[in-house]
Amino acid sequence: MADEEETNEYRWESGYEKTWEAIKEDDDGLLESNVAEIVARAKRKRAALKATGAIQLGMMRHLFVVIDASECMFLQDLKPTRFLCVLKLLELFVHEFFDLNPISQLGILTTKVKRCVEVAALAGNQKKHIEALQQMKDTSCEGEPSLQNSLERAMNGLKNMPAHSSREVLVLFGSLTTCDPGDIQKTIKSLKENNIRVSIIGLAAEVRICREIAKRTGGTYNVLLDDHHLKELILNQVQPPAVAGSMEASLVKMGFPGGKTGSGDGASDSAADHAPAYCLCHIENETSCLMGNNSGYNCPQCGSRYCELPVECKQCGLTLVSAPHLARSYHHLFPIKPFIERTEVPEMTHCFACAKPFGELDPNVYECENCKQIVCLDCDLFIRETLHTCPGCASDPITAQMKTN
Amino acid sequence: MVNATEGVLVECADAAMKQLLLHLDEKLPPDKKFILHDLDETHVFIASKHLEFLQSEIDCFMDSVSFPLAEKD
Amino acid sequence: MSVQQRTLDCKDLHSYLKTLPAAVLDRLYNHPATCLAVFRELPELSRIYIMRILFVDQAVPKAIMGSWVSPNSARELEDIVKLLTELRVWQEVEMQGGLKGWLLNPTFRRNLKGALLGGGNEWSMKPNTDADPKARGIAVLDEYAMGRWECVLHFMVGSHQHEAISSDALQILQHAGLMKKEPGDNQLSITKDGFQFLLMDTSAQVWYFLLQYLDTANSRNLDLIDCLGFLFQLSFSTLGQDYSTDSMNDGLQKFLQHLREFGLVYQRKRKDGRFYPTRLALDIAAGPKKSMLNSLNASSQATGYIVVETNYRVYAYTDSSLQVALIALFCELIYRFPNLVVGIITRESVREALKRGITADQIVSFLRQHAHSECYKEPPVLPSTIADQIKLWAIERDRFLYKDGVLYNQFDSQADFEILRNYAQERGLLVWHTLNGRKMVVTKEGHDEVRKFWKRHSRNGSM
Amino acid sequence: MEDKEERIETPLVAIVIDATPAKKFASQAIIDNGSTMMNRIFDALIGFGNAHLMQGSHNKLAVIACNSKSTKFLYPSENGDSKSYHNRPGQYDMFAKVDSDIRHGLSELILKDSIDHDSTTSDSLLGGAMARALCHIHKIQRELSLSHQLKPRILVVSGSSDSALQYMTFMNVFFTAQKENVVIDCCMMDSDSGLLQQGCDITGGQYLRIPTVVGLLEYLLWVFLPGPSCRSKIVLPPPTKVDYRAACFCHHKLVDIGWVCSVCLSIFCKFSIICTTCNTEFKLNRPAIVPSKPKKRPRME
Repeated sequence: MADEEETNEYRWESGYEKTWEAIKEDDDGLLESNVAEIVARAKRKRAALKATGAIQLGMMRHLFVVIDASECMFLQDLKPTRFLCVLKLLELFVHEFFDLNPISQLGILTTKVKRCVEVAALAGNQKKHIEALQQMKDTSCEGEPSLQNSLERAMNGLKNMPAHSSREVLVLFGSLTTCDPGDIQKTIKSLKENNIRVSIIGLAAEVRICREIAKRTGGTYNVLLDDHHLKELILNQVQPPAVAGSMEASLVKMGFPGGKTGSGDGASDSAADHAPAYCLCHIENETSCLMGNNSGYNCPQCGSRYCELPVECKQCGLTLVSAPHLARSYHHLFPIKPFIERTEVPEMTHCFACAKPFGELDPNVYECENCKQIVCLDCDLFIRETLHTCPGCASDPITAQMKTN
Repeated sequence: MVNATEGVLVECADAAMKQLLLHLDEKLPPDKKFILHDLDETHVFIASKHLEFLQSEIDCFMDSVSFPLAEKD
Repeated sequence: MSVQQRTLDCKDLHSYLKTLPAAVLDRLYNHPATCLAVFRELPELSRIYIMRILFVDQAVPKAIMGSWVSPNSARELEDIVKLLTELRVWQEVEMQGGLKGWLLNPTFRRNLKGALLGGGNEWSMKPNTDADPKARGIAVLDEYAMGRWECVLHFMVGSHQHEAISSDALQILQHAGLMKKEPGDNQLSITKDGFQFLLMDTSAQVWYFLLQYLDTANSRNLDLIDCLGFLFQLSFSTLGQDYSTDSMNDGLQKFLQHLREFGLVYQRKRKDGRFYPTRLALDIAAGPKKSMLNSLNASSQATGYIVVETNYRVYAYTDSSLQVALIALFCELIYRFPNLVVGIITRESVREALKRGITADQIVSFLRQHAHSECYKEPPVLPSTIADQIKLWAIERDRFLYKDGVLYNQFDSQADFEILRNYAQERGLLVWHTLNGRKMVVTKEGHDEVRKFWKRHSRNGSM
Repeated sequence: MEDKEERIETPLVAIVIDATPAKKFASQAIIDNGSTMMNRIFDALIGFGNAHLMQGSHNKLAVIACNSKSTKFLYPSENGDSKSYHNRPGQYDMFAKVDSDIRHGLSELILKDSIDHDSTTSDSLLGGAMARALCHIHKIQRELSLSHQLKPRILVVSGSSDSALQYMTFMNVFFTAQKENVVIDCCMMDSDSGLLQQGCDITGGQYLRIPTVVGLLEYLLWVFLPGPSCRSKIVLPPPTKVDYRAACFCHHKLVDIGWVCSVCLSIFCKFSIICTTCNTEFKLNRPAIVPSKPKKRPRME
C-alpha cells in the first residue's frame, strides 16, 4: 500500500498568501508599472531556476498520451466541451513537444466503453499526430474509461523501447471512476519495473488511485483549476524530465541524409540517386508520392528514399534526422548563465543587444558575466527565453568560440 | 402597339420583398395604388408620384418588425 | 428625382494624378519629391519592376519584362502596365528590329535616381542653416496642427465657441460641396458630403481638402505644379526641423500662408524666414489610405479614444466637443462626464446618420479608426456583431433599389422587341429587360433617343 | 459580410554585413572607372538600404556589421545623430543620413581591423551580429503600435565560409528567427555557407550565391528587395539543395552517419566510451543499432 503522508499540504491548509501586499502604487497612484515589474521579475526568477537545473536530460523520450473519451468528457465545464478543449490544447502540446524534444516519439491512445484504442502509433512526425487529433474532434464520447487497459496498452508499446530512452505516459483523465478488468496494483508494479513514468492530469476532482499511480511511478498528478491552468499543466509536460537514475546511456547511430551523395562513391550509387523514385514512407498507401531527383532524403546507409524527416529507415533501421532537428534542443545543454542585475552603469548609454538608448524608464540593466556587455530588461528576457545565445559573447572573438566543446 | 410609361423601376432584394409591395398595394384604395406593372419575381414598375409615400410606408413596416437591441440603462 | 445613394469620392494620389493632363504630369516629375511620392504609392510588383529598370538607360523589350514574373501573375502584370502607362511613368516604344519595349520616363528616372543616390534636381525646400533661437518641439507642433485643423472641423459642425475661419477656407468648403448656403439663409450649413467628410480620418480629410484647394489654385493665380511639388516636398521633410523660406517665390509664399492656416506648417511670424512642417503635412503623400497620425505617435492626442462593447454601448474618452459631436452623428448620447461620453448605438440613431448621407462603412471605419489602443489587445477591435448590425441596418434601407426609367411593353413581335432592346443596350440606355412578356426599361434620359429611333424604325417597317 | 480589420504592414529589413572580406577587396585592383571594389560594395549596400526605405513610408531599416573582432550597429547609429552629414543635390534627407551613417561606421570598423596587426585570422562574428539583429527586431516589434504589423527579415551579406565554431549561435539564431517569423535571406559573395543555407531554408528565406561581386546591387535589388509575400509572383533563382548533414562535436567534420549521445544529443564521428559533452559513460556491449520493433518489410516487386 502507498503511504498516506504527503509532503506538500493542500492549498487550503497553507497560510494566507498575502498577494495584495506585494502591490504598491506608484507616484501617480497607478498600479500598471508595478504589475509589469512583478511579472517581469517572476519571469526572470523562473528562467533563472530553469537555467541552474539539471543538465542531464532524457531527451530521447517515448511518450504515450492517453485521452479519456468517456461520457463525462462531453461535460461543458471546459468550453466548448472538456473533450474539445483537451484536443485543442493537445495540438499545442504536440507542437511544443517536438519543438523541444526533436528526436522523441509520441503516441496517442483513447479510452472509452471500457476499452483502449490506439489513435496514433508511437512515431516522431508531428504532422500525423496533429491530423489524428483533428480527426478525433468528430468522434463521440461514450461509456466508461478504463485506466488499467490504457496503461497496459501503453506499457506494451513502451517496454520494447531502448533502455536509454525515457518512457512516459501522460493521462488526461476526466472521469472519477474507472472500469478495470483486474488488479491495478499489479499494473502499477510492472509499470515500475519497466521504468515507465505515469503523469496524470485530472479534469474533475482528485482521485486517490491516480495520485498513487503517479507517485509510485515517479510521475506527477495534478487537478486543474480552470482552462488556463490546464494549459499550463499540459505544457509543463513538454519539458524533458530529469533523468531517472536507472536509465542507461548509450551512443546511438544516426544518419544525416542530404549530403552530396554519390560524389565519388561509385556509379551505382549516383544512378540510384538521380532516378525518380517512390518514397518509402508512403509506399504502403495508395497515394504514394513519386519524387524527382532533387527532392527527398536518402538513407546514407542503404540508399532508401524518404520524403520527410525524421524517420526510421524501413530497410536498415537507421534513425534518419537532419542536423537542425538535433540542434533544436542544444540550448538545454549549454544554458547561458543568468545576467547580473545592475542598478546603474553610467558609461553605457545603449542596450548592447537592441541598441535602445537607456532612459529613465529603465531602472535596472543586466550584465553578462562573460562578455561584460549590458542589455536592457526586455532583451534579457528575450535572450533567456527565446534566443538562448548572448549577443555580447557571440560578438567577441574569444567567447564566441567557447561553445560546443 | 408599343406602349411607353414613365415611372420608377423597383428592384427588390428578394421575392418576399416584392410580395410585401404587392400586399401594400392591395390594401390601398384604387386612386392610391402605385404599382403600374408587375414585371417579374423581383421587379415591379411603379408611378413616380407615389414613391415618397411608398418609402415611408416601408419604413413604418420595418419599424414595426424591428425591436430594440440595446437597453438604455 | 435622384434616388441613388452617393458616397463622397476621395481620390487617392494616383487617381488624382490620372486626371491631370499629360503635360502637367511630365512637368511634375521634374521634382524628386513627386517621383518619390508617386513611386511609394505604386503596388509592390510595379515598384519592383521600376527598381529593376531604374538603372537601365534604354528601352527593355516586352518579352524580357514578361519573363520576370511567374505565369500565374501575368494578369497582375497587365494591370501594372496599364497603370504605369496612365501615370506616364513609362511609355511603350518601338525598339530596333520592330520589337516592342518599354522605356521609363527619362525625367522620372533621373529624379527618382536622384532622390535615391543624389544627382537629380535640387529640392527647393532647404533646412535653415542657422539654428532657430526659439525652436519648437514636436509636441508644440502637434498641438498647433491639430488645433488649426479642428478649427475648420468645428466650424463645419457649427460649434461656434471657436474663432471663425478665413474667407479662403470658407470658399474651399463651399467649392468642395461640404457646406452650402441655403437660399434665403445667411448661414452656411453642412451638406451630406460634409457629414461624410467629418467621419473620414484626419489625413484623408487633409488630402481631400487640399485636392479641392488645388482645384481652385489657378483662380488664385497659383501655379498648380509648384504647389503640388511643394506639398510633396513637405511630406518628405523632417518633423521638428525648420526650413528656410528664402528660396520661395511669391506664389509659394502665399500658398505657405494658406497651409499655415490649416495647420500644415507652423510659422511664428509671417516674416520669420523659417517654417516648421507638422505631422499633417508629413502625411500628405500617403494619400487617404494610411495615416501615421492615428498610430505612430502614441503620445499625441490623435490616438484612439473609443471603446465599443457588444451591447451597443460606445464609450468615448474625450473632452473635445468636436469628437463628441462626431459621435453624436450616429449615437444616442446618454451620459456625459468631464473626460468620458457614453452613448448607445440604436437602429434609430444609425438610420438618422444614414439619412444624412453617411454610409454604414463610414461609421464602421470611423469606429475602427479611433478605437482605443486597449481594443487592439484583443481583436477584433470593433465587435463584429456591431459592425454587422450597422451594415444590416443600412442594407435594410436598400431592400429596394429604385431607378427612374420608362417602361416599354406590348411589343407586337419578338423581332421588334429585340431590335429596340439591342439598340438601347448598345448605347448603355437599357436598365432592365425580360424576354418573357417582352418588356424593357430604359433610362429617363435615354427615352427621347429610343423613342425617336423607334419612330424611324416603325416608319421604315411600315413602308 | 464580415470584413477584415486591416493592420498596416511595416516591413523591416535588418542587413547584416560581413566585413571580413574587406581586406581582400581593398587590396584588389581598381576596376574600370577608378572606383575600388570596396567602394562598389559600399555603394551597393547603401543603395539597397535606401531602395528599401524608398518602397514605403512605413519601411524600416537596420544595418549591423561584423568582422572577426567585433560587431557594430551602423544604422541606427550607436553614437546618436550628432554627426553631420552632407547632402548631395537632389537626395532625400533621410537617405543621405543612411548613406553617411553606414559609410562612417563601416570604414571605422574596417580601419580598426586593419590597424590591429593581430595576425591570427579567426572567423567572422556573423552569429553575434545576427543575434543582435534579432534583439533589435524584437525591440521594434514591442514598440510598434498594435495597429501595425511588423514584417521583419534579416539579409545577410557575407563573403566568408562556414565557421563551425559558431554552430550553436547560428542554430539558436535560426530557431529564434523561425519562432518570431523573421525571414533570413542570404547573399553570398565568393564562397558558400552550408549553415546559412540551412538558416534560409528553415526560415523560408532566399539563399543566393552571386557569381560576380560587380553586379551586387542588381542582385540585391532583384532578388532581395521584394518582400517574402511578393516573391511567389516573380521568377527567382531556383532554390539550392540544402546540405543538412551535421558537424560532429569532436572534429567539426560533416558526417553522413554519426553517433549521438542519448543523454545530451552530442554528435560524434567515432564511437567512444565517454561523452565529452556530458561525461556520461556508455556501455560497450550494447548493439550499435537500436533494435527496431518487428516490422513488415515493404515488398518491392
